[in-house]
Amino acid sequence: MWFWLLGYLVLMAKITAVLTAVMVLAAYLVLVERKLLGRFQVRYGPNRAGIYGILQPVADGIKLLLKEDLMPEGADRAIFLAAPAVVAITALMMFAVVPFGPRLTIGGREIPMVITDINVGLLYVFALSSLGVYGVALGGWASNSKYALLGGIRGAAQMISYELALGLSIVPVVMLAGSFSLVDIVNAQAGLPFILVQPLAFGVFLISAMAETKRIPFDLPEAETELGAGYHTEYSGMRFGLFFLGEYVHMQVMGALVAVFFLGGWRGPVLPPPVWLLVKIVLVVLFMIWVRATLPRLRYDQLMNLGWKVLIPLALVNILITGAFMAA
Amino acid sequence: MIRAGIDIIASIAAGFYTTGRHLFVRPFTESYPEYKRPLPARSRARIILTRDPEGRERCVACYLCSGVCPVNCISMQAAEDSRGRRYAAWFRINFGRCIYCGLCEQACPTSAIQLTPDFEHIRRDLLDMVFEKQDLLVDHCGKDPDYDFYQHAGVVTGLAGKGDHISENAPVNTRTNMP
Amino acid sequence: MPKLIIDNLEIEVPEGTRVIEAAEKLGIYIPRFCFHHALGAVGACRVCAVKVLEGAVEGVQMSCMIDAQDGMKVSTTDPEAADFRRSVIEWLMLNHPHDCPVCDEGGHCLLQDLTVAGGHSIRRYEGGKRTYTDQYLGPLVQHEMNRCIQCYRCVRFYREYSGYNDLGVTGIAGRVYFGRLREGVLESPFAGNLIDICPTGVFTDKPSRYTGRRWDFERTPGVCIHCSLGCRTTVSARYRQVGRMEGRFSQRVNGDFICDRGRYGFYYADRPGRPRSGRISGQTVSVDQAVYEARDRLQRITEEHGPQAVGVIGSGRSSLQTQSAMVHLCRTTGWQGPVFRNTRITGAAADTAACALNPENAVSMRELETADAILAVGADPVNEAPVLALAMRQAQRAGAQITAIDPRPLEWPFDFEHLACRAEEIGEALASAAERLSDSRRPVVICGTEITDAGIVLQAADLVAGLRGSGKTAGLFCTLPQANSFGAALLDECNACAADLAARVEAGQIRALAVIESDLWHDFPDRPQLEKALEKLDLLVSVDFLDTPLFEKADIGIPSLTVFEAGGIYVNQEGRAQQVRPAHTGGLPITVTGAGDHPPRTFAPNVPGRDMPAAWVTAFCLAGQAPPETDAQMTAWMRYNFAVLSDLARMDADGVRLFAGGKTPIAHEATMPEKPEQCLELLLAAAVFGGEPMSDYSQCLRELAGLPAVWMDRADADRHGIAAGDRVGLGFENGEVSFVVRISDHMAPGVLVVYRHPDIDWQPRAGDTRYNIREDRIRRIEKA
Amino acid sequence: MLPEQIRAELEIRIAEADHPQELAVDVMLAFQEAAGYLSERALETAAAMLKMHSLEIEEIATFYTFIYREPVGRNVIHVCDSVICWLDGSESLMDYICRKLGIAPGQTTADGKFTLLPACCLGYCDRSPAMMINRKVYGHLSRDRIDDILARFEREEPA
Repeated sequence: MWFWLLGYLVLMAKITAVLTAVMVLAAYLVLVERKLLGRFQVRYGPNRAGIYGILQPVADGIKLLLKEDLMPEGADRAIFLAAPAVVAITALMMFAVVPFGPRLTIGGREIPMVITDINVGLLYVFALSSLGVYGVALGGWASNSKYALLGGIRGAAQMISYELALGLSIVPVVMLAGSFSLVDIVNAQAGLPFILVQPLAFGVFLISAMAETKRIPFDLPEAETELGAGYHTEYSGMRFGLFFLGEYVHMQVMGALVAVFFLGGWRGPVLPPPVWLLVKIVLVVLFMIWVRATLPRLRYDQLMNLGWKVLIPLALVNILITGAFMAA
Repeated sequence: MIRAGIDIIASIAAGFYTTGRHLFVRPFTESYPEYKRPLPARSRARIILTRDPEGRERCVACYLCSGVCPVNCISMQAAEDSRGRRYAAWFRINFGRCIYCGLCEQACPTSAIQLTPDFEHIRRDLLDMVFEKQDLLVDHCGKDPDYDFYQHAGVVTGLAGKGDHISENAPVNTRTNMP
Repeated sequence: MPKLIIDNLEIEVPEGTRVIEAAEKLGIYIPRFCFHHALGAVGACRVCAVKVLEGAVEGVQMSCMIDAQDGMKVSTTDPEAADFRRSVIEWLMLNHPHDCPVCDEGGHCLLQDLTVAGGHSIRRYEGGKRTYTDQYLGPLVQHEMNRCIQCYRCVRFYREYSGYNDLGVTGIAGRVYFGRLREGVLESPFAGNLIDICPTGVFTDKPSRYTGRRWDFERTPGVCIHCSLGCRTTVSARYRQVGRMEGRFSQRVNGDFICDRGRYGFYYADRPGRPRSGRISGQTVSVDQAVYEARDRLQRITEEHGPQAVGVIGSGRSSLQTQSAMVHLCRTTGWQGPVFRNTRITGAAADTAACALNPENAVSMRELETADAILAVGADPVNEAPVLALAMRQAQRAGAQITAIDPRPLEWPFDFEHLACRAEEIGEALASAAERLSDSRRPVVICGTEITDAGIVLQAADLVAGLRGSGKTAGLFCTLPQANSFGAALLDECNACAADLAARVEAGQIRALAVIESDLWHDFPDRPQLEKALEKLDLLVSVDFLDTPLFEKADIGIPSLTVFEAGGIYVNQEGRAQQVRPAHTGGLPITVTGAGDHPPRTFAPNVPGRDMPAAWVTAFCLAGQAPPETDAQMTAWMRYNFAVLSDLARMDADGVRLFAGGKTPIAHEATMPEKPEQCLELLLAAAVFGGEPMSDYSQCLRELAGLPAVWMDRADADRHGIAAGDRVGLGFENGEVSFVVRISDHMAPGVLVVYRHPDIDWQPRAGDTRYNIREDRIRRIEKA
Repeated sequence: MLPEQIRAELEIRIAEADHPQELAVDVMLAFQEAAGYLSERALETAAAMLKMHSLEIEEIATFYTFIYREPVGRNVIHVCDSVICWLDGSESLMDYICRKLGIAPGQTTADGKFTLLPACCLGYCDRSPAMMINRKVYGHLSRDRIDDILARFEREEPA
């Protein structure tokens, strides 16, 4: 009984720590993105709230909280209200299986530095990632707006196209690690991070991850120039904030997955493991921002071409090659 | 095909290089409230009603500015003063609607309505953006300091009679004995 | 029928058609200043130049001056012609004062249009501009000669078309001047048309000076309701206020022109004193409250004393909608009426005139212009229906012989023979003058209803029937007292007049009166009788859009809408029902609702004053019924409920002719008693400016009405030692009224004529428009 | 205003005419004969005689060069300034007369003796340059001849 309670407390502590870190990081990622984009474009970015704009996320948050929560006429109320939460929650839940350090032994008890280590962690991640698109598709549909509807449909189509490449690109990693558990995958990279073994898989995974997060150059569901703001055109206030949060948490998740699958997860010299994981996540996210500053948005047919005709075949070929090597 | 692939990767990499290099360029943004760039006189912002060189209202309420305004933000009522001058009894610009296109200034035959570089006239209450004539009238000639419509147009105003305007002859006498 | 080619398009036109008109038929608009289809061509402006490529005269020609000929080939776009036109514009602009911003014509100026269209923007000539001194031309027309381009349209209209001589063209060469000999009020009651006809801003509208631009006005086709002719107008409204009225071309009714009464009579619609809210015993209440109060109290009186105790009085100035709603009101409640006429004599004359008209003998004004002989009986078109005088002048210019039988000192702008006789002698004179029409082929008899009685109208109708019987295309043209008197005649069911109701009030049979859009106080001839009757009433309800004295006296006052707000159907004197569309929404004008001198700064969801209902809506409410919701439903309702209005379904742009079809007019009494010895007959007659209830509210027209005057025959005046310009007092039972004396050589002896005047607030105790005054009651007050 | 005899004569002619208007110029000239020019009162009187609107009289009067609506001197000199006379030097002759009389065209000498006016064409092209004084035309003008003619008027009417 006592042990059970203790385990529960430890779990809560881990969840709290991870959630706090993820949320704070998401908020500041926005600032970092805006600042970086500014510098990429030879301007300052936000610099009015606090020194170097350090309070900008707080200001944004307050603004979003205070804004009027609009509901379009003819909207499907329940779905319209639920959609942003779906996006945010699925993104947050994915962190449950990301390991952020080796097992700690305190008082003879082993505490895994992961919220929960399930043996199908990888499938869990992909499942949640797929669920997240429900928020987009339903939010777009429930808005009763043609822009939002188009954005939602694009989101769903894009998810189907890239989910496949994303999954297939990870198969060689699973083949090498021999497990679906993320903890095992990290452990399998004790010697060599998989990026060196599987550069092709890394490339395909990174591109697919960006498409999965609906970031430039794959932001067709919200393509401002065509659709206003796509699936969240009709959202305002904190509901829009949840979509926003979901996107940035998703970025972190993808960063974490790249780190876990290809960069050796929390492994690294000198620094404590969670810091290493954090560094790797931030590196991936920074790269995503750089991409955003550099590449223009793809056309919709180009997006589909890339997914179906390039990335999936590449991933399949990669599986074949990996399998051949392993068999040899 | 490999060549093409290399080309693609190279060009993308070039793009990344360019954006990446910009990270280390000093931004040339001007910080607005701290530094206000002097704007050219032709800049189109807050609208004023100017006066003629003698200090009288230039506007004759001809309705051309309101007629040409694409957003219908100008309205007025013409009237006649005791000396026969046509003027605007009331003149109103709804700056909440104005898009500062400057067509009114182009249409104005008397140089009365002019756009100024003063773009800092935001109000918190929308109704405060509705300017009446007294808010619009200034006490100078604006960009066209010498022009006086009533010196040119041959209408009797109490200031000038028939034949008193620029390039006018004295009124004809129909009963003259001259052929 | 010559066939010619203009700009590669072939067209066949009647012989004598000018090239400019032929082009217009093809939809090619050739620029013009001096050419006007009503005035013809003079070739003064030179701007209609075209190039004749093939034909009798080749080269650049004035298209208004050459007749279309067979085999002619014309180009309007030839560079030579276009260049010519460009030069014309440039020289016409040499002396232009460049004052378009302060010119009221700006925005609908032909000169401005063509100057812009021709691309002329810089005055290359550096010499001085010729200037002129302007003249004061009265309260209606503003003169600005500097803008003149010498197209002569004004003089051609004023002199040739309308027949007045006090505007002309003096000087020669560079001094040609269009104006009067000396400053002064233009004499013609058609002077306002100068504004429409001037292609530039020489003549502009004075009362509406500087009030707005053409493009800012909501322009609606309208119909004039200031006399029975129903001339077409264009109503220009802005800020919920009528700003300007113009003539509108009509092939059937008025042609191009309207009179000044119609042009400037609309100011009643937005005068400050106009009733805008309900009134109960002098207290201002909401309109709804007043309507419900009136309904309840009328209901109570009906319950207590029976439906016979309520009378309903209307007038000929209401729309057909209002009149039919009133008939419906009386049908459902059993109330007395509605009566649309004040007295039996003129009422019966008007009714008879309307009923005497049938599809065969009715002529429109445009048909009248082609008559070759006209006999006017007791009609004074200049004063009663001014545009009719214009039509008669066109007939006279084309060679028609015009004869007038009338006691009044007629001053018509054309040659006519005046058989002056007293009102009761008109019948005999008509009988003897009938043979004057025997040589003509298209004679028209014009019959007035102002001073005649039903007998004369019938006599005139019989004359026309006889002429038709002898194979002539004879026509009958009756003028009626008010814009919709014809409609009243069609709908009238009760065979009574206001005088009858007043008698019943006096007898105590009627206890409540509902007076809808009628001003008994001013129009009823017998003031003392009316006063007595009003005192006996338990309840007086007045529904009106004018602040008439009766409205002030009423126990319950309910405002109604003007024709500009409610629209309606009006039936003119030839039975032509014409639809009028509302020109603007109801409610207080924006200039009134605003604080001080500008419109309000805040927005109100409800426009103040918009809750006023049209009079016909009120009539339905008084009957306790829901009115039809839309105008279209109301028209359908009228067609369904009144057989005589069923033809309204065929109404088009020209309107539709309605006829009484064998309806019996209200019975007429014997005419006036014989004139006693030592008496002069005083005749109250219509005046062009004054006496018409709505236009009397126009300040500018009041200025033109002058002083109240009495006209005397020279022999009568000499007998009394009275000279023109003297002031005399006429003693009536209810006091003495003073007049300026005017003397005429060509009016009936033994008759005094007083033209209605807004300042005469007196009604002689008399049967109608005629009154016998003893000679010793004429007193000279002041010598001229 | 008008000599009684002339007036009576005119009235008979007006009564006999089909349209009184056709005598408008004759009537105006008769008034002008009597008073030198057509005054406002003369205009009104003429209009009344002819049963025309006074504006109609004014229109004709201002149209014709030889009907004067403004006061003139006792002798009116019209110097032709049409093309032929101009070719033959009418401009300098006009100047000469101006200097001689001390007035500009359109003006009257201070003593009221002469009024100098240009004329569009006198129809004396064969004897150009020409001028007309009191309805009598003098052709082949030169400075000497002008001196002679004006001197004759001076003599006939001592100041």
